[in-house]
Amino acid sequence: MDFELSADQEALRDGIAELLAGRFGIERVRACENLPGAVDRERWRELGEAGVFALRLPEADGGLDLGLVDAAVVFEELGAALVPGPLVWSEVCAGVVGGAADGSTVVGGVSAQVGDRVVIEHLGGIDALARVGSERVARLEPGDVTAEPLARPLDPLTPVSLVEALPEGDPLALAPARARRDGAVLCAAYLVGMARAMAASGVVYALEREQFDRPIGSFQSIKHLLADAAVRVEMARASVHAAALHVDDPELGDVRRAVAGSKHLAGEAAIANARTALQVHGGMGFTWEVDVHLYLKRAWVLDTVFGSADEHADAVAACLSSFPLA
Amino acid sequence: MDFELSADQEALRDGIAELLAGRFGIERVRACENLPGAVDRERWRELGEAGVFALRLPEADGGLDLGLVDAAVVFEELGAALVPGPLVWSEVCAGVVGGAADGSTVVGGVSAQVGDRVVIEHLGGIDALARVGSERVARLEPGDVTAEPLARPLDPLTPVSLVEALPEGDPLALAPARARRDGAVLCAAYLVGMARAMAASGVVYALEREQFDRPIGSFQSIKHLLADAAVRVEMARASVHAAALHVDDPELGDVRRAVAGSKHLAGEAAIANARTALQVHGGMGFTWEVDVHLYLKRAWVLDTVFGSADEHADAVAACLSSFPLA
Amino acid sequence: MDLRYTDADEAFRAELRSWLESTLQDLPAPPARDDWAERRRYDTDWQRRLHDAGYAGLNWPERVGGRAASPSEQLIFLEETTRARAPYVGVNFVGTLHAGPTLIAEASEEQQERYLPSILRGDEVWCQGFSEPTAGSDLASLRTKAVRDGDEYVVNGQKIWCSFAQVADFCELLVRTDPEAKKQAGITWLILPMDSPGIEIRPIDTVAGSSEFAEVFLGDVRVPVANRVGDENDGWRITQVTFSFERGTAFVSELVDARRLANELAVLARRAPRMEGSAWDDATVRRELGHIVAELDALWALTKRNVSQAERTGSPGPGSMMIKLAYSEARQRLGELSLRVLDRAALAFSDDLLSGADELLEERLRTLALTIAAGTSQIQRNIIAERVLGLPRK
Amino acid sequence: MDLRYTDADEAFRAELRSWLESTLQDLPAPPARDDWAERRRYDTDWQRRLHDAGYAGLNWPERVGGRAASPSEQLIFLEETTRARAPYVGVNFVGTLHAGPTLIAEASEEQQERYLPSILRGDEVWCQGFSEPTAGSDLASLRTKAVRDGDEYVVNGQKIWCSFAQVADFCELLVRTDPEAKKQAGITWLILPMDSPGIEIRPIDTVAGSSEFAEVFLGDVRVPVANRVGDENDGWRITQVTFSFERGTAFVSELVDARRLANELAVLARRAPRMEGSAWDDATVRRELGHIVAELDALWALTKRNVSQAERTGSPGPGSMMIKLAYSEARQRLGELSLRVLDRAALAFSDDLLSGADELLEERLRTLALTIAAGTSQIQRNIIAERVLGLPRK
Repeated sequence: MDFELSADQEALRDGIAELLAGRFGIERVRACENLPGAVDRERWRELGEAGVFALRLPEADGGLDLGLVDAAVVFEELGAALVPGPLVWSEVCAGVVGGAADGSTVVGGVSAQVGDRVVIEHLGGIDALARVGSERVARLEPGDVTAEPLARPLDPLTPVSLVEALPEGDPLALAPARARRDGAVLCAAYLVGMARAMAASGVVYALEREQFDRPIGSFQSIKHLLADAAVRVEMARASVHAAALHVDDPELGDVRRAVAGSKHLAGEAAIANARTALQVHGGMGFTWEVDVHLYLKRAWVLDTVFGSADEHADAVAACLSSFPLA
Repeated sequence: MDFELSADQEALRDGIAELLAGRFGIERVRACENLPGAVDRERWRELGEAGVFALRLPEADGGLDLGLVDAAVVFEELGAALVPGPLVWSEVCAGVVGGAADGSTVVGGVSAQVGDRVVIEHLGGIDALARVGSERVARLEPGDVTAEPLARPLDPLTPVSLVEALPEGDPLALAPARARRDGAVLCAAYLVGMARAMAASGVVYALEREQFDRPIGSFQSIKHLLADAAVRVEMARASVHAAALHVDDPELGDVRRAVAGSKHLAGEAAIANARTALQVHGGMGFTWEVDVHLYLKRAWVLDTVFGSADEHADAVAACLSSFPLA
Repeated sequence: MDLRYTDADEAFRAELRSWLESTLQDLPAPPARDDWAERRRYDTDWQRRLHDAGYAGLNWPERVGGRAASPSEQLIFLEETTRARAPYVGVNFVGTLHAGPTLIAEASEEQQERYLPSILRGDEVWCQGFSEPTAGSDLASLRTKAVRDGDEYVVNGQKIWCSFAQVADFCELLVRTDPEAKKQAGITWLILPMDSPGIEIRPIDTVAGSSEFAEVFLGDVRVPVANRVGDENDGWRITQVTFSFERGTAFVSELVDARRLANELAVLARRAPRMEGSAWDDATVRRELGHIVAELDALWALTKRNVSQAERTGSPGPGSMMIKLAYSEARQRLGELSLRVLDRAALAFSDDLLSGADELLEERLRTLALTIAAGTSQIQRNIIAERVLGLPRK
Repeated sequence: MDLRYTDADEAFRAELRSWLESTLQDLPAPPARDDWAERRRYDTDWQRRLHDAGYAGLNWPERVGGRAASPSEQLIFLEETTRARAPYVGVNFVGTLHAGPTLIAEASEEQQERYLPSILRGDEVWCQGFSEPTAGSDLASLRTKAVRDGDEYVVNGQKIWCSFAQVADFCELLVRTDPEAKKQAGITWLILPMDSPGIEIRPIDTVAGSSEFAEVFLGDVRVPVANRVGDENDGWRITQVTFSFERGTAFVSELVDARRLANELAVLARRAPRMEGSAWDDATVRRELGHIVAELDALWALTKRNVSQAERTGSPGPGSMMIKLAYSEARQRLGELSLRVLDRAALAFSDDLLSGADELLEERLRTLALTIAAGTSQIQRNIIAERVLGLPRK
């Protein structure tokens, strides 16, 4: 048992963090608002070349044969940097959609339809759309989808379109349950990165902002907000890593419970930490100029995919035994 | 519109507070643990003589012809002093059970039965038992109830018995809905008094207890706990007074919503403020010697009668219109 | 204790209702969010209508053109106008609710005559120049400097969160006139004409997009000494007297509106689809909404208590501070619940996804400011603990 | 990263499980709650069994009779004994987990030889004399005074929250030896024999009734200087070294237990009657329990992370502080949820009302101490903010 990152995993983390610092600084991320589907296709390919989508593929397919936990390490960094686009869908489909692995094909996705209005993210920036149904995952061509872009998306970096009708598409060699499960864990990892970035941003501001002749971080109420934020990050990260290991090795325990718990906690952590950062930033947190709102809005968006925090809490409860434990 | 206490109401409040300070100091309250049913029958009669149970009766019946809000003012004081016994049941039944009004008859009660085990409070100290069914309220004689006292009640001042079988009893001239509604408001008023006492107790201790060379009440985290406690008291009290006025004058608005909201908020306030007082008292709050635990346990007990905080929140939601408001 | 209004109050309400009914149907459609010139025109037109009907300056003394209404009439006015969805006070906010009351309490007779009537008539618009980038919660640490030069002050500095600065005629401006004094003791209250040379206005975009807020940069702006309200260096005291005009009614519109929105959420939840049934079938949604509504109802009752106290004593007591704190949190919880109910219908500001969704979403973003603006919830708790409960500052 | 245990770890676990299985069935029934003599006998008997089987002092060095087990073996030991519902460490708590480790780190060779073996064998029982009525969160302000008189210290003062003082042979005692020095600098660590003249013990009743806690009054108690651990006035530093022995495992038993209880609550909720159906039909109960379980699972994972870090570096890092804070709150939420589920079955400590209810109720009361004892949650947050996040003290 060694639940710390291995040296390889630390190198992976540091490598992707370095790449993102150079290529996806927050100014560049913000600039994606003006790209079709908010996808920076050039840098998407760079992510692909760096292996972001191919970590879990067999070496024969150009992958690194790594596990879901390694992918989670990478996705935490992507979330901390707030890289826009359907990253999770592209990773999950990397083995079954040609070009997804190296980033030359951008794959978006849509989950089970609720109600009669379907909303799809990033439609203008993708080459393929994975549709996860109850029986199968199908590949749709974005050009075949009749959709109307909506003028003011909640998250400026997650453009959305309202779909009139979805064609059937062609089946992919990917089980729906697997897409949902891996998607939930990777999305949770991304949310952990966001929660971490927000906790850190709150600390930085609390150290530099002075009121009443002292840094606001010296006030207990601010300290306590930030201490709770830090705890949420550590708990959510441990939960995500455990879930990823459970997926790759189901003998460790109840995979459903581990996965549901991780998305639940990561979603709550990202939202709560963005709220904390906003409160700590005071009036500045309420401005468009400060990045906090971008994280808050993204956290809200990501709570609507791969199962909400509410749904996953229910799923955890459903995993509890109806008999006393031995 | 004048939502402040009238001069008469202030006098009523001060009078009962003075009576309670003299006759139901916390030492005397604690001593009730050793009386049958934890009812101090002698002082119960004094409460009766002071009009605690008869406020709302017509003058012809020896009452003062006052409203439910006046009774709520009195019950807040009873709650602040933590006077034990079936006070609410006795007030609600004062018009229909002989001797209840002047305190010579102590009336207990039991609400709709859930499951096959019925628990009754204060059975050893009462002369009559009101049973609220779906169709009617019946009067039972405690001697006819086969019950087994339980050795360790949660609240030492609320002894409970497990009932084997409940006889039918004789119908009382009291509608079940009225008993539940007035009982909820009076119980809520009592809970407001408890919440107020706990908020005050936290403030007193925070001023006197020093750590790190200053009163702990000078630390922001303690201040904020106590500020929230104070807000809960004001909100719950306003809610209870509004509910009482709605009961007496249904034209004011939705009585069910007002009543449900008051019991919900008062119950939550009493529990939360006792928790706050316990936390502020630190280790001392965890001792039997300090009174805080008596309030906490009573608040838990009172959340199980006349509808729980949960049930009343559901009831408030059920009152919301299913159409947009005009 | 009585929640029934007097016959006189009910007559006031009836008259107001009937006026609102006839007036609102004639009103033009409200202008676009970002069209500031139109918004000024629309809001001041509404103020003029109020004025002509005798509803402007409801709580102002008769000697300055007000109606000297009672606190309960003030409550009724706010309740009825909000219920009827009459135009919001808008660009007249600072003039009618903040600068005006301050002038009434502290300005000279000449100043009152010059400025108050045109506020009431909607002829002139005011903005507020209090906060600075480095003076937020700690407002008294403000640095914008005014140096006396003959009959003028020369002002240099920067203000932030000035609502409607882009359309204002005047600004109630706090400046530092004595840099040596203890921070509260060196502040002066000035009337700044917004057409003075040296003023630069930069709009602030908020989380909700473009907004009524602006930064105001002041470079060698000359303000006549005659525009000073009260004594030099007495400005801090002057800022503290303003709020007594609220007389417990500060959150009436907000509470009327929040209770309406809570009901709309209950309506909308029944239309928000889930895998099975609707969001209203989720018991956790109903219970949370029940809790929030119970709180909003209690705050509504507490408002009536404060108004009653103001009616009796002239001051609403500490309840107002508590309402600010508790309302902010209840409203934000309502916003969070809205997002849970909307689910993917919250992904865009669009009525096409679920009708009514866009209003809830806009609300959600705007109400993020509630626990920050006009005193963060942290500061509010400090104040309640210190001023109401008597806990020591240090 | 790997959650699988090594073959050696699994062998350790298998051996332990089989020992537990055979040993636990022979164990007598646990004594009554208030029978202290019997409780001492029962707990020390269990300690002796652990000792004889080679499981005592699992994490102690071999030179003092320990097993020098790895952090992960320590984790497995705590996990398996708690799962098997083996006796709790009980009266051996202070000796094995606090005083013993302190002696190992700081005591002289003679002291170690005198005291450590009898702790491991369950021959001698220790209690803790740290807190005082006026020194809780601010422990360093303690006032119990020790004045040197030849080869002895003369001790006067009062201690509180001394667990198992009524059955202890020794007390790890913090005293003030230099009243002039800065408060942390004047403290000394003494071994106090509990049969010394001048000691009065007064049991403390808690919210849960009679308890293992006591107040200890010290009147002219003479303690040999030879019983001092470390240097005079170096006691504060000594209290800070103790916790390194936990190596990330501090809350293993608690978490194993809390996860079991959460499951039992799910079982019990299906039997808790409601007007219609059971408490388990209430979606708000299920969702809240799901949330709590997700947190407990995360804390279990975080525990493994801390243990791994301790395995690598010898220190569990800041995760331990976070676990204390988050566990306390999750456990209290579980307790609150239990009461909601029990409803009127919570009105007495009785299994007759709903089977399993009494354990949950006892738990609810005992866990009220979690956010207070060993550092209030307020203090924990300060520490995390200052030591982990680097926020300024003032």
